[in-house]
Amino acid sequence: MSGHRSVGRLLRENAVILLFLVVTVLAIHPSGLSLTYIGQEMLTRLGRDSFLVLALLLPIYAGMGLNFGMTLGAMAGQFGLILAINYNILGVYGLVFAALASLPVSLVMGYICGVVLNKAKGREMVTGYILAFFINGIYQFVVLYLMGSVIPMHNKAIVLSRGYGIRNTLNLDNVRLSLDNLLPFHLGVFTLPIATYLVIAALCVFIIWFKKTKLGQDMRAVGHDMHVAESAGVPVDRTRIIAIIISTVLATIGQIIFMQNMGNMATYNAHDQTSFFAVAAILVGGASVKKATIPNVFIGVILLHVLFVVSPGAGQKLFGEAMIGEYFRQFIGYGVIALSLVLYAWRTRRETERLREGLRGGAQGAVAAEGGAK
Amino acid sequence: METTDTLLSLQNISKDFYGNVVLQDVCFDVRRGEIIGLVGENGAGKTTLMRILFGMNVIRETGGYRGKVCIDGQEVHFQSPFDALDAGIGMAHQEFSLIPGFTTTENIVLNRESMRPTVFNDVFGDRMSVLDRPLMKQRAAATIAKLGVNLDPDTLVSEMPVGHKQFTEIAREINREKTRILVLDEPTAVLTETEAEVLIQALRKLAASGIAIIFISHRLHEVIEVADRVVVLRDGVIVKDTPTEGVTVRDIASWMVGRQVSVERAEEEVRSFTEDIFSVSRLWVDMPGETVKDMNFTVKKGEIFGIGGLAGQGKLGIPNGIMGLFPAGGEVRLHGKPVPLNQPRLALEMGMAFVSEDRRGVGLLLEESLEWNIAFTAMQIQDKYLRPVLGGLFKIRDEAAMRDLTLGYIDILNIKCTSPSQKAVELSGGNQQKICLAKSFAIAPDLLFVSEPTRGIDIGAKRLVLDALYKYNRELGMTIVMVSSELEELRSICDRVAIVDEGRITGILPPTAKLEAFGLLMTGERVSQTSKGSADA
Amino acid sequence: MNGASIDPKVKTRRALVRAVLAVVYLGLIALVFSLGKGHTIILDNKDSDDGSIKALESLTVSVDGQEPIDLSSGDRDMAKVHGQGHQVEITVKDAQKVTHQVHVPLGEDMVLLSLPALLSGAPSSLIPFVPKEIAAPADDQGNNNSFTSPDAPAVPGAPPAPGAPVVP
Amino acid sequence: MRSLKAFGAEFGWPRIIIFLFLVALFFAAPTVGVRVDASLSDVFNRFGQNALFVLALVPMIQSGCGLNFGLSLGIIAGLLGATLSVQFGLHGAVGFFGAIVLASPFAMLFGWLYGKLLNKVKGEEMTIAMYVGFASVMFMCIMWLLLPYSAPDMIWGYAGKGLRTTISVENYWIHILNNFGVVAWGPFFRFPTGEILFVAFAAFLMWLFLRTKTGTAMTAVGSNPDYARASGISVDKMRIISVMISTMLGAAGIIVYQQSFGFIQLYGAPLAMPFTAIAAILIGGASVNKANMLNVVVGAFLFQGLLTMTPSVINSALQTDMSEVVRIIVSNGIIIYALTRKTKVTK
Repeated sequence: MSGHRSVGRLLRENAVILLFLVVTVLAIHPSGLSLTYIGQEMLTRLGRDSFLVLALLLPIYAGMGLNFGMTLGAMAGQFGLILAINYNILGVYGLVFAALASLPVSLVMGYICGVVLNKAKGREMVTGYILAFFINGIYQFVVLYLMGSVIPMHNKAIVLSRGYGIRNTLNLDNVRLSLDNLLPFHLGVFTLPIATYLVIAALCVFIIWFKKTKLGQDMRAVGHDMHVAESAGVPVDRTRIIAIIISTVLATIGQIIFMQNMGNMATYNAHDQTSFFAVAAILVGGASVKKATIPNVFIGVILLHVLFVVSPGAGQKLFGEAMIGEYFRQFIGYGVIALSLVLYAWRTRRETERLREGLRGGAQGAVAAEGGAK
Repeated sequence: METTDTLLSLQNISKDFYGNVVLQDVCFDVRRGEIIGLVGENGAGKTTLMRILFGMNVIRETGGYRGKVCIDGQEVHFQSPFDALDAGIGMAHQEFSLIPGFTTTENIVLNRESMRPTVFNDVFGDRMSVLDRPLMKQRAAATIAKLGVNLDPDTLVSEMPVGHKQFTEIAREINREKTRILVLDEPTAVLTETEAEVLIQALRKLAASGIAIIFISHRLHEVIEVADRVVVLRDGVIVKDTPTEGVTVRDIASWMVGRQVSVERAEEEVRSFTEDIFSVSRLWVDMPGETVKDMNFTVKKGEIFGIGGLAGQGKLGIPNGIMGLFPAGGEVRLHGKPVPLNQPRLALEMGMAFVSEDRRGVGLLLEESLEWNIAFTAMQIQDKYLRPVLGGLFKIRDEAAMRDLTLGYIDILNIKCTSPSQKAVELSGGNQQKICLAKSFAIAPDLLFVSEPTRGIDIGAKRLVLDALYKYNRELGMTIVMVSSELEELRSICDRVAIVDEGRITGILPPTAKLEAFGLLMTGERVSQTSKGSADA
Repeated sequence: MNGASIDPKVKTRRALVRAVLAVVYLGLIALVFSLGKGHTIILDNKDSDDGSIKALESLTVSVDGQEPIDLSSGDRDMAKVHGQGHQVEITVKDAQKVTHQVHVPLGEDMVLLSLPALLSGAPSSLIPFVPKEIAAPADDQGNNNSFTSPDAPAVPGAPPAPGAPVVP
Repeated sequence: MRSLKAFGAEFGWPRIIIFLFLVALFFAAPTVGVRVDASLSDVFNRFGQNALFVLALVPMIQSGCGLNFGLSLGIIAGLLGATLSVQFGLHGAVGFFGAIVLASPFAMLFGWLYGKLLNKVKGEEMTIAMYVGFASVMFMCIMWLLLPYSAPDMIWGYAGKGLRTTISVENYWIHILNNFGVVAWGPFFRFPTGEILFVAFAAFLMWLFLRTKTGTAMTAVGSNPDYARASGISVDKMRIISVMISTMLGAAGIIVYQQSFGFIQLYGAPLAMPFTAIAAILIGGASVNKANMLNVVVGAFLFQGLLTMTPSVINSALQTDMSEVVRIIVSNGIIIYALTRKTKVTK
């Protein structure tokens, strides 16, 4: 571990996050947004997104990479919300109801996802991603065709005029901000969604505690080396499934929190980008496919969203096209994911290379020694 | 330690893989607190024996075994390694099964962690208990103490010297309250002299505490040093089972490699060659597990040059390095012209060919037809088996020519297959090996490297493969460098046999030399005699 | 390990705990439902159909301490509430405030509360109310573009057409 | 009975089911008043439109790079070619082939870079390819707005700059292939001879290529990289070649698609296309590391058939548009099926 190399390593390991900082800082000024505004946005978005991003942690611990399958959870959450709106249940009660109602669904979803991913070991990420599309099809089938025809809908106002299928955008007035404003709190010019923060804090505590449990330890073992864990008698597949189930359930709750903050829901598209934003966030926060921490989550959410907030303005200012900022943040999102996946894959290869180099060095050394002797 | 109560006894264990006998009527007992040194050449059956002992699946999948395994006098039938563990048998593997990201403690108590139940146990089951890390650390420390080595319970395995990994591995096995029998497969292979010393002390300590140890090793002086009794396996038969008092390394070596009946030398005439064709000097190869450190030798035109030695000593590294499959350096000359290293294509183009020891991994396109497997290299290197189409615009595969070629070799080497278009994966080991040979013959090399040509194929096929090599050498004057762990087959067809130990050639002998001579070179005793000859005096 | 061999006592206890938990789960849903269910109370100050009860000239009413509403005779207004039990405070001009408890049945979205009836303590002051026709807002197929033509298939993760805002 | 089972296991039940489903649709068509000939002509047309994309997947599957989720890169190159050809006001056959010619340098460049990248991340190709594809599409979205295109047919009228989301090739090279030697039969049936011929030709070239020395080496690389290396093949080079070919076919594919569809779709449009192509080849019986011409043709035909028939038949039967949902479920279902097969993960 000679000095300069470790510095270089440090830089390489945080390449993503550093790059991102630079871009963001550069974009802040042209956007022409006030820091207070950005600050308030951050406080809001921390509450809105953190829970979803935290849902990614366990599968990473279990060595299953980034759980693109979390979208399944998001869909379950929306299902619950639809029911809450349907029965016209107001406020926090509505949220709790949605969460409870969608629990069984997300458990099943999580189980399915876990089983499928176990069949695709080594390709979890791409499989999870496609699985999300697949389930999306089923979700649409249920919501767009069964609801109102097979599943009786109590509240006609949310059903399409053709008599079945839910409208494309749902108004969540009944539950809007009900959690964020549960414990209103003002700090100078800022308003903080304390209740939401408390829920998130609770989740963090849970995760920290969970890592101390036997199950958490098993997950780490499986994540580090499936075969060793297997040979030590850890039920690998089962553990992986559990990790995914928990992640899915968390995603469900996360989506509900997300939606209550947004205040209305694009019934058929809201979940499309859930995993995209969550994954981008955690990666921007400095996590990798194999390693992630709670700080990564919060750093990531803040960094990513500062950029998202400022980019349209910046785009407008720099190119005279607001859409450019719009596309730019999409580009950044996908780009970051691609980049850090590449860096990770590339780094692991480098790492093995390095180890072998060492071996070879030894060999050469021996040769040199012999040479000297001769 | 004069204890007589028998802990484990193996009675008339026999095992064959599809008619290929690897163990025959193996019997021996292990007593409480006794250290058994189990030695034998590669393929002598040590591994298989241990697999049987551990009830590994491979054994059942390949038709089980005959004979009895008894513990405390009762016969046992292990369905899985876990049963063996529960019965108190622990094994420390050659390649570590540790989790690098975990600490010593976590590895030692892996999946046997001490836990405190929580309220959630009743809801989600025992795995919701919280780890009791202090207690875990205590247990680990206790175990380490029992082993009598100094290991920090909190260092990550990934940051340990290899020796400590070995200790951790052993500690994990003896941490099981039940463990009474401990199997160590090549525990010292990766250790430095001093580490090995420490380990041996540790083992003595364990034995004293009543644990029986089966110590598998190639370092014979260590075996003599640590073991109470030495059991020598050869071709699946126990040729010797004797207390170590008064036994010398030389004795064991000769028992190990003693003449086998499987293959015998065709004719005793000694050929002499003049012209050098191939020379290697100061070659190093970075092949994991087979590192070549400083290799020097020359091969004469028309001879069969054998390279022997025990596993992991680097003999396999030689052809793999020269053919550019693993990073290598040094000076290699063919016909006096320097061979560019690390570039397989150029090596092939210079007229060398290589039959890899890793048949399924490197040697074959398992999912493709025999035609492909045999013709591919020739096609790529020498543009054979291509025909022009669209008025010479493209050149495409000449399926007909490939078929003829394949049929030719199927006939010459009498390869058993349904048709030339059969998939390689469907062939038996022996026939797959013949395909690999055919692939190399097809490019008519001046110099052919053959690595472990008979590994994992049955006696009959061995004979055929060796004959094929012999034939090509005699009839086409093809120079052959044959690398093998099986001394006898080297002696049966080679003109000279070099023995490799720890990445260097320890000596080159005529095939007719005395067995002990080979045995000693193999176990690197030439080195250790000078350094610490006391061991075997 | 892994709960493979646990003694039957523990087993039964766990079965019990889990059963209880299931019940709690259902109970919780029911509770949240009843507490959170939104109702619209239509407060009206009209003569009863049979004319037995006369509307009051003017009164002020407030439900669960919400913004007080003034109703003169023949007026009608409504209050949105959730849960079932509610406090209705009525102040008939220059008389002092009277407070009544009303209990809205769980199933009903809208109930009509006749204040005069309530004041006169008549039994049927609270009756279910069925709206004539809720004007259904027009469908908003707009954002749906991504899955209408197979030539531009929906791919979740695909960005919306230019102009449409993205989620965050 | 068990032979049927074996056949099913070997060919894959999902494929059989889809096939039977499609057949059923064709039989059901007349009963719900859908003209079979019209549908057939539609199927052929869409087959021609999409077959090249499916074909483009073959080289990378063969060379062990897996399913090319990054096909969008090729499509982008194609879009550049198409827009440039319109920009230069090229018409008719010149316009069409001009577009392909203009596209190919981009395709080669992108393919080369993309290939180099994939070589750095062996084993993780598919996930990374997908996101590289997405990212570059979004990047091009920005470019479409910024690049100095000026042909009035293409740019937003009001802004006077920036390309439109969809650009009609009506006055340039619409149906240039479809109408070449088109066979009309009755009022509804049109056989897009030119398009099909073009596809057939491309497929033939691919067939030929896979039999050349290089093509053989490529297949060997996919089948066992170590063997290939031991036989003196540069694995990385072969993989790059396969990626470049795939990318160039993607470019040509989108242009063929446009001349038939009549519009150049920019911005988000390329995002979805790799997925449909992948679903098609998998339905055709390909696996993650083996594919042949038969898989391409069968797959493209089955999948496009499905996409054509489900809307018309199901909708007129159930009086509702289920086609989209069916498409999503079928196409992604088949991809999942393929990904969860027991195949060795590429080294």
